[in-house]
Amino acid sequence: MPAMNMIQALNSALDVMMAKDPNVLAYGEDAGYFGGVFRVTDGLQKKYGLTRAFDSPISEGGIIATAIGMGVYGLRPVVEVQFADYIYPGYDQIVSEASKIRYRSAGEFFVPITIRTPYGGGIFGGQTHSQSPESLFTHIAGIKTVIPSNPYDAKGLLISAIEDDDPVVFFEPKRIYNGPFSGHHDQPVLPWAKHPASDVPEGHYTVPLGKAAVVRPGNDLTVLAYGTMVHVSLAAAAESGIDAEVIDLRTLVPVDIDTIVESVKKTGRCVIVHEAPRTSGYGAELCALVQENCFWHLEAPIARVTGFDTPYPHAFEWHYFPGPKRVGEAMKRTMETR
Amino acid sequence: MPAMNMIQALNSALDVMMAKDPNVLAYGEDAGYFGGVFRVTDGLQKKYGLTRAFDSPISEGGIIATAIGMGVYGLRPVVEVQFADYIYPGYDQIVSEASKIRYRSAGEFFVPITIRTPYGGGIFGGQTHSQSPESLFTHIAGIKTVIPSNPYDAKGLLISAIEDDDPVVFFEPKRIYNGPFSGHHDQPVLPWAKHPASDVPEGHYTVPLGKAAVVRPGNDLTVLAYGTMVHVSLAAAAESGIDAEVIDLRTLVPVDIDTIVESVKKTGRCVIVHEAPRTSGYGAELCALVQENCFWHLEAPIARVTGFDTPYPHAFEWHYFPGPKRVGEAMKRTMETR
Amino acid sequence: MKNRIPLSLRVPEPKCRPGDKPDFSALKLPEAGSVPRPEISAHARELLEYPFTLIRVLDAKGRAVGPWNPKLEPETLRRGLKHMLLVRVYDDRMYRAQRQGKTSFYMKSTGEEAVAIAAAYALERDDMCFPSYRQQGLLIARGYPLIDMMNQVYSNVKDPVKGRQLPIMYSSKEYNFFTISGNLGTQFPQAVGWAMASAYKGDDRIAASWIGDGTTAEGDFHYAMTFASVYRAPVILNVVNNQWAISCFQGIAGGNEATFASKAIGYGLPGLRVDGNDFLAVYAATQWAAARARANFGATMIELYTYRAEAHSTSDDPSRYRPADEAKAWPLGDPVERLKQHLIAIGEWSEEQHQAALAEAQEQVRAANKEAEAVGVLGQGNIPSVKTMFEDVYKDMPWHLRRQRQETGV
Amino acid sequence: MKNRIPLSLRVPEPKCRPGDKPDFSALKLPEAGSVPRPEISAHARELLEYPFTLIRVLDAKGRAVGPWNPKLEPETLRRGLKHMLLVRVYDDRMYRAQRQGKTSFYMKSTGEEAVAIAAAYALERDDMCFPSYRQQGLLIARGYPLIDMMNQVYSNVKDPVKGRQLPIMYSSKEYNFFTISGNLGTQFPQAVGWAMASAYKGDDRIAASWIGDGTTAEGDFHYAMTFASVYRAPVILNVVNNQWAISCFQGIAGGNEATFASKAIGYGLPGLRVDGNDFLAVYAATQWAAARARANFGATMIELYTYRAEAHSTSDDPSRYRPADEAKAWPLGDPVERLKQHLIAIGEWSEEQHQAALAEAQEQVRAANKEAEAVGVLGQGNIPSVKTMFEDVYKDMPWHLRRQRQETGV
Ligand SMILES: Cc1ncc(C[n+]2csc(CCOP(=O)(O)OP(=O)(O)O)c2C)c(N)n1
Ligand SMILES: Cc1ncc(C[n+]2csc(CCOP(=O)(O)OP(=O)(O)O)c2C)c(N)n1
Ligand SMILES: [Mg+2]
Ligand SMILES: [Mg+2]
Repeated sequence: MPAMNMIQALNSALDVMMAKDPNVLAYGEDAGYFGGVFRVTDGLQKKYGLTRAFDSPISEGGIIATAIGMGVYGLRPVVEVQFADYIYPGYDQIVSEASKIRYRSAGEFFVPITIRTPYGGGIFGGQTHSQSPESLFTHIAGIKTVIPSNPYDAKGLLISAIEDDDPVVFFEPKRIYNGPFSGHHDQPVLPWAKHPASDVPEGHYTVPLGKAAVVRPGNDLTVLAYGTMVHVSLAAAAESGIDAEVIDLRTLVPVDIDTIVESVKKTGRCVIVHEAPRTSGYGAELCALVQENCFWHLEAPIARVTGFDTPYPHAFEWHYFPGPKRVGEAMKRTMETR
Repeated sequence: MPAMNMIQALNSALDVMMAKDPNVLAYGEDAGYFGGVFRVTDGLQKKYGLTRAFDSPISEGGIIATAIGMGVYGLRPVVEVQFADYIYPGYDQIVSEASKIRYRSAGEFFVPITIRTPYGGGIFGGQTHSQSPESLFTHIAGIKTVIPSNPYDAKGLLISAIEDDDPVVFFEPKRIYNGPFSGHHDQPVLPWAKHPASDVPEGHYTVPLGKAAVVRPGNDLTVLAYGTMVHVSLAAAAESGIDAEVIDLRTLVPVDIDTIVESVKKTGRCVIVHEAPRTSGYGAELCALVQENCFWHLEAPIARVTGFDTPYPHAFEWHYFPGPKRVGEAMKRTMETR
Repeated sequence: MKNRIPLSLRVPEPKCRPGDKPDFSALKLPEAGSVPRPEISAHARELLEYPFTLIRVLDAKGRAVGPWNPKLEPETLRRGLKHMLLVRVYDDRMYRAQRQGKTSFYMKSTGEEAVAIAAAYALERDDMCFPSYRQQGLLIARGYPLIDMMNQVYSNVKDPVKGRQLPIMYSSKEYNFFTISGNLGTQFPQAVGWAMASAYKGDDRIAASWIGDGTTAEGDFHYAMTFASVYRAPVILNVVNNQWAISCFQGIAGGNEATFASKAIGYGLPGLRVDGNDFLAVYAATQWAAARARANFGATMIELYTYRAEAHSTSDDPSRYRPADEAKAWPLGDPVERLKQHLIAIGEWSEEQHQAALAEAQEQVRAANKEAEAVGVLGQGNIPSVKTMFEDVYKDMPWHLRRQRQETGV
Repeated sequence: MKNRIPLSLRVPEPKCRPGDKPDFSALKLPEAGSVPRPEISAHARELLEYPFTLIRVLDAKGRAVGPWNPKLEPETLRRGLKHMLLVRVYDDRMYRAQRQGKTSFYMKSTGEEAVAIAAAYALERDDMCFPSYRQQGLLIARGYPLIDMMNQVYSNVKDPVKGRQLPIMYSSKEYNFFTISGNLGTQFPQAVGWAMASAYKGDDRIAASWIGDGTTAEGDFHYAMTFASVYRAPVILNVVNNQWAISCFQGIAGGNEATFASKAIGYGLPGLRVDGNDFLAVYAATQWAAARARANFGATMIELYTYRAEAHSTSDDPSRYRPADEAKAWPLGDPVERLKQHLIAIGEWSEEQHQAALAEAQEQVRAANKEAEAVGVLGQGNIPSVKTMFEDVYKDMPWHLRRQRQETGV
């Protein structure tokens, strides 16, 4: 099996699906000839032709709206929003349309589309290339929200998303496109090739939506994370010496409640980590779910380690980014309580 | 003092502010000559002239964008989005612009605008006239989110919002425009005139942003609610016989954490009520805040009574709407625990 | 340098308000039959005049004249007239049902029946329609059962959309009628996407969509036009200019500054401006645009110039913002009357036949309504099972919805 | 009825790709001086031809010809040329700084200097600019200190926006330069709102905004045009058509189907199409639009036809998607060279003066950069105090931000 980084794995998912299903096509700003500013659609136009992987006008609303129309027709478009920070002009079409069409037509029409978009910080992208808007989608009934944390999952989840008959917003943690990032910005980042999850089969396989992965089993404390924060949490666990169980959620909606509850019932403690601002971030929902389902097992308050409630500030990249230090401290505090 | 319903109180707030400050103007779809589909801007064009209260194109994005430009100039526009369900085409301008302009310009430019919009269910409005999208705004740093529950507060909060130098999204619970609604749809609704909060001074006064109101003191359990749900919660408290302390949040961001914490520390139990779908609703944030701040005082899991994670379905109005029965049951369950 | 005149803000106003005498004197109408009919292959740049004129076929005497005359069979015209009558009678009945408290809401298309019926006639049955809430005529012309429409309006147990949508938000895959959205304009670029998909697949079906004059101000209008132009999508983009958007006259959407059809120019699309109350003109323009799309020449925008003869919806009271008798003064008249006059003029119809057709439509509506009311009207509780409320959010119900359903005890 | 040709999807492609010989042979350029100059009071309907031609003043020999010649003083022209040179030198230096790892990002405006500098000259100093990220020339023309621009680019402790924005996202209230947004297009309708406010107050300041060709596809473009038209806002809406949007040629935004300027027609606004590499033409068109706006005749849209001579940004590599030498083949040349040629042609400039001016610009940039680097470059840690990260989210810091600041220990 070839070692793939996340970009290659995502590209491979698209390649596999376009080869398999003529109804799959891909488009977005710079996604055609050029292959996307992060090169995820690289080579697809050349291989599948101009009408199967193409450039689109700079119009996130138009991109998503036309994808909905194509989905209703029976295609499975995979569209790219260049940065998650630019998804808002298309928000209405997602919230008012994609999410509601199956319901309001009593199942007659549905929208099997995938909206891919790079998200998250750690790249000195400033406030408009660093955002993590996932909770704005988890609130919307009818949408599935998926975030992979490594090449193997990225490919398997993207294939699942494309094959899924519901609209999926697929967030790609751009900080770890090229290598897992522990959050230690002063240390070299290993390429994916050195990580077991870069063993990516060339052909078709799926990682199911709605299933989390326990990426580090442990007994003392549960960490709930996704995307880049999975790697930060693993680093924090290793460095703190706490026997943390780190769960990579992979799908935020529908979330894998069983895996979460089982773990927190075992550990009695929970730390939630995400890059998005704290207030009404997805961590709030996780916190609510954990306390609703595990109240009598909790031995300490659930902690949230998150981005701050400010725009993402360019010069303060490493102050804003929830790195292993902040995660580790929260883990320690949570362990020390009582 | 005249008895005012909520529409009259909101209209009076606009009237007072337009009389006081020539920089205040109002516009929106049907908001000029006609005075708004809910008549909140009624009479303002006649009184203040064509350029101070006017109709706008059907373009929520354009309405909000131009308001931002006016705010930057130095005006204090108050714009109406006809239904909160239609705010999404303007979402980008709120999220990417209004919320970030002060920050990104280091305070040089700011956006003292108010976006008024009727929200919530209980009116057989179906999925596009019933939504409660407040949590999509509470997640956005730089925006204040305000929701009144009665005429007195509505006027005082709207004046505060207009005078505030930050962008405010002001949600108006349309179900209670004309009278407080307990959620008993089979019972007649009293007009506001019979409610003490309809005593609304004609002139200028404010209700401060960021301060909740304890609308029913109690010792057994804390209910956190806003908008129409305040009245539903009061009915549920009265009917259940539980000595609930009902808190009307009034401002969701910045929320009045002190009042919440003080109450929950006293009661040890908490029920959160909102109309919006549960997942990633504002109740999730409240739940997270309560357990972070009151963990050791909690005697039962925090309960959420909310809309379901579906679009708002027309024929199922009273199944979807979180009425006093559902709220009362949650209160009882929360009391019974242990 | 600076011109020291103080600037001033201009807010457009309609000519007439309640109490004023309706005044359409400024309206310049080209003669029926005076506009040439270009080749369907014409380049948009050759069609720059079309957005500024008005394609009309029926003249003041009810004669069909000029190159746009589609020369339909009398039988087709009679069917069209009957369908328009049926829409009108249906609208009246459902409006009354709302007033009687049998449902929460209704919207009529009175005065605009030709827009939907003639278009439906000019399209193929398997062309896909993305309508707004005022093209119920499309369903009726395609023979969708009235009873199903009524069940939808009453949100009863037989409502095809299971009580989930506001009245009039019909949906029918079988009839190629896309689920109507309460959000204005969103269907316009979706139709373009559908048309792109049809082209992508080498299919031969085209798409058509309708929005109102007011809705052109939404971003979705711009997205639709842009994508239709760039990808040469086989789609007809109709703007129904009924001159009002609830209480706002068309000037608030920019209609005083340029015609809506002229917006097509900036996208390199043909913009046809058509008398929307002229069944034959609507048919002919739609037919032209459909043929153009089918021949891979791409999209056409059509402005259908008409007048919203009644209230916006049951929640509206137009006497508060426009002269009560403006509809009667509208120079392009009423589509039903005009087609009737034409059929009589060509000796294919009579006042008696018309009365009989009207009575038949009324009977059809009465019978269907009786049946629908027997199934149930809103508020009576004869709605689909509550557990269906949790279905179709996703293809498969996820755990959290299952749990919410269980909490509800259903 | 149905035409049984299978439909097919069309995806536009640029004429040339890497390896091809640049080919602008299809470009039809009207002669310099050939386009008439209408009255500023002309109705948009009288100006329907303007979007399809090209306003040019400088001819191939560097002479200023025709009715659009603004007849500027030689001294003004020399200043304009020096400002363009300064922008170019500044861009080069900052680009290099990014390559040297001193900051994260940079965007040049090479080849488009006239667009910003000439506009700044034609506007008043207190007119409000809502630029995109490629009009750094506006700040430079208005005399904003280079060192402040550099401090912004380096996100250092003296960055006027306190390290909060990506490099080049300048902001200056004092210089009437609105805080640049990373989100394309949002400033366009904001500028209209600002202009509406100015008109509302009876002020005499107008607004101007700039977006790129690619950005016209966003809804914000449509909002801006609609509101500007309806409320007759005193605003100049500039579309800088540099023919590329990162890797997408202008056809992906619809530029092959109609000119960008022609989009003005559908809103009833004048749409001027201007040689964007011709300092005098840009000046003249801006001056016309400004005078029109100040006289309460409302908004103008201007398409500035130019060519993005270098990469989109430091993150881009144009050799992957277009011929490397396309900029050189661009028939409208380089704005600096053309103004230089004109000044020499009229005997007001020489090669020596030019070299001296260039050296002076280089020295100015070198000196400022030395100072800025001494303050700090990105990554060195010489950034504003971390506690400022929590400020200016709101006017007053709410409890939750105070608490987050405390958690951070600052
Ligand atoms: C996005 C959105 N904004 C506002 C509304 C509220 N609304 C419903 S109908 C309407 C007027 C539409 O006018 P027009 O487009 O002219 O269509 P018509 O009703 O005349 O057929 C408005 C403002 C809505 N449904 N959706
Ligand atoms: C809303 C939004 N979508 C996408 C982007 C990413 N993006 C940045 S610049 C650019 C191309 C813009 O092209 P154009 O408008 O022609 O301006 P130019 O760069 O040529 O000056 C894109 C797609 C963005 N910044 N904002
Ligand atoms: Mg209308
Ligand atoms: Mg460009």
